[in-house]
Amino acid sequence: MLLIYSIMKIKIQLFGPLTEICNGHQIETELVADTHTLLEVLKKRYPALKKSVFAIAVNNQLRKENTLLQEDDTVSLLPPFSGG
Amino acid sequence: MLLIYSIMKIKIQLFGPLTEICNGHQIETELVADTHTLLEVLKKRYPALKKSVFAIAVNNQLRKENTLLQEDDTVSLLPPFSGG
Amino acid sequence: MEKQIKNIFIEGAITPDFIAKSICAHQSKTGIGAHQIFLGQVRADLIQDKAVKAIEYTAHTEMALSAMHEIREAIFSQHKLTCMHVYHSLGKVAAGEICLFVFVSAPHRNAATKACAELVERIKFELPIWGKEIFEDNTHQWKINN
Amino acid sequence: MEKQIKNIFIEGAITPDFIAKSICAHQSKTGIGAHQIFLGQVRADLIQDKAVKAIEYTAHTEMALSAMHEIREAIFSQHKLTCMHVYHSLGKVAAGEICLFVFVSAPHRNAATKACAELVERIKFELPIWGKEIFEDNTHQWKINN
Repeated sequence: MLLIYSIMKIKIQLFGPLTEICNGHQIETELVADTHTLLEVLKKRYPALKKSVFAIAVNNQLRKENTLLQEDDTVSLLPPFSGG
Repeated sequence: MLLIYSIMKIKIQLFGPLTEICNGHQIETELVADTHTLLEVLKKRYPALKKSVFAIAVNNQLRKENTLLQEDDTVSLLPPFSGG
Repeated sequence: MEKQIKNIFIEGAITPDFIAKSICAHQSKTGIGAHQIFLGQVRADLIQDKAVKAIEYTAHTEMALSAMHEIREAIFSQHKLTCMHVYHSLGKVAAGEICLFVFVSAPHRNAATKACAELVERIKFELPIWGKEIFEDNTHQWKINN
Repeated sequence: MEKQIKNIFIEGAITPDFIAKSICAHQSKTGIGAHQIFLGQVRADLIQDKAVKAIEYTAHTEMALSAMHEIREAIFSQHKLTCMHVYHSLGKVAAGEICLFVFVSAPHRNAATKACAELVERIKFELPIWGKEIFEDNTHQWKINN
């Protein structure tokens, strides 16, 4: 018998120095309840994140408060901007 | 018998709208004592000058005070600047 | 007031020729009296004896374009402008090359000058763009805006 | 700090190509991080139903160049700049064409931006240059700077 699990996931986009800390521009995790929980998961997986400064966007909207997450959400971790 | 008069003169350079009032870019007058006297002479010759606003330079140096004139001095009448 | 989201990104350096063409395209707009242009050029900064040879730019393009759109609307509503163009490089730009071109035109100079300065400031601090400073020996550090 | 009196006058309009060449000439100066450029363009102002078709510029060139020299020295001493170039047209410049090109480069943008704005202000009010606004029917009026 074959069991197919459909694990609910979220995408995490990384930018600037965070691409080095997390070894890539995009990673995935299992869906967690909210952005606070997600950050705990990520900091466990990538301890260097604890020392990083970044803003968080969910589906391209900046979120300063803890934000509930849904299946297939995209979370962006945005270190300080340095364009120009 | 031929008498040769050497009349001492000064040159007056005109700019912007003053070229129309005085009909030209350069005129000459007999040497007068100072810039105040010169202005009186010029205003008699070109009455429209009385209504004109301009700064005065003697030999390319701006002169706000009454200034003594010498033979061959060049006096410039400078209406308000409008470059750019 | 422009409502459509415009692209601002250019792959690689912004050339003087591109700038000349932009200026030229404004000569038919005879209501313009003043253009203010800001150009960001990559500096060969010396950091611990190593010179920066290039900056490699990446961006969250979708968020950057929508932030730029808001900035554009705000600045158009605050100043009497004729037009406003912003171009930023993505990818590698060598030292001495141009990575940012901000071009503001207005009937009178004060509006153009103020709007241009505000734009540059907001572009540097509000657009999700990152610069990676690459040294001659191919090591790098991440650029920090002050 | 440049000590030599430089010419700033160009016969007729300043072309986008000339501006591009000036920008290009600065790409070897890799200490520059910011260029601020101001361009004055002749507006086709409508005055009592007649449009300005050109401005004809004249100057007391000798006094203008020596005033410009002093302004240049003063601004170099006040701001940390890499270089500074000023070009002003003489003769006729048609509506839509460029009559003033001010180009300031510096390691950092604040110096370039402030110096450029100061320069434009001083050029307009301190250089003995006059503009004659020529209308479509060849009548004219003398330009007034505000």
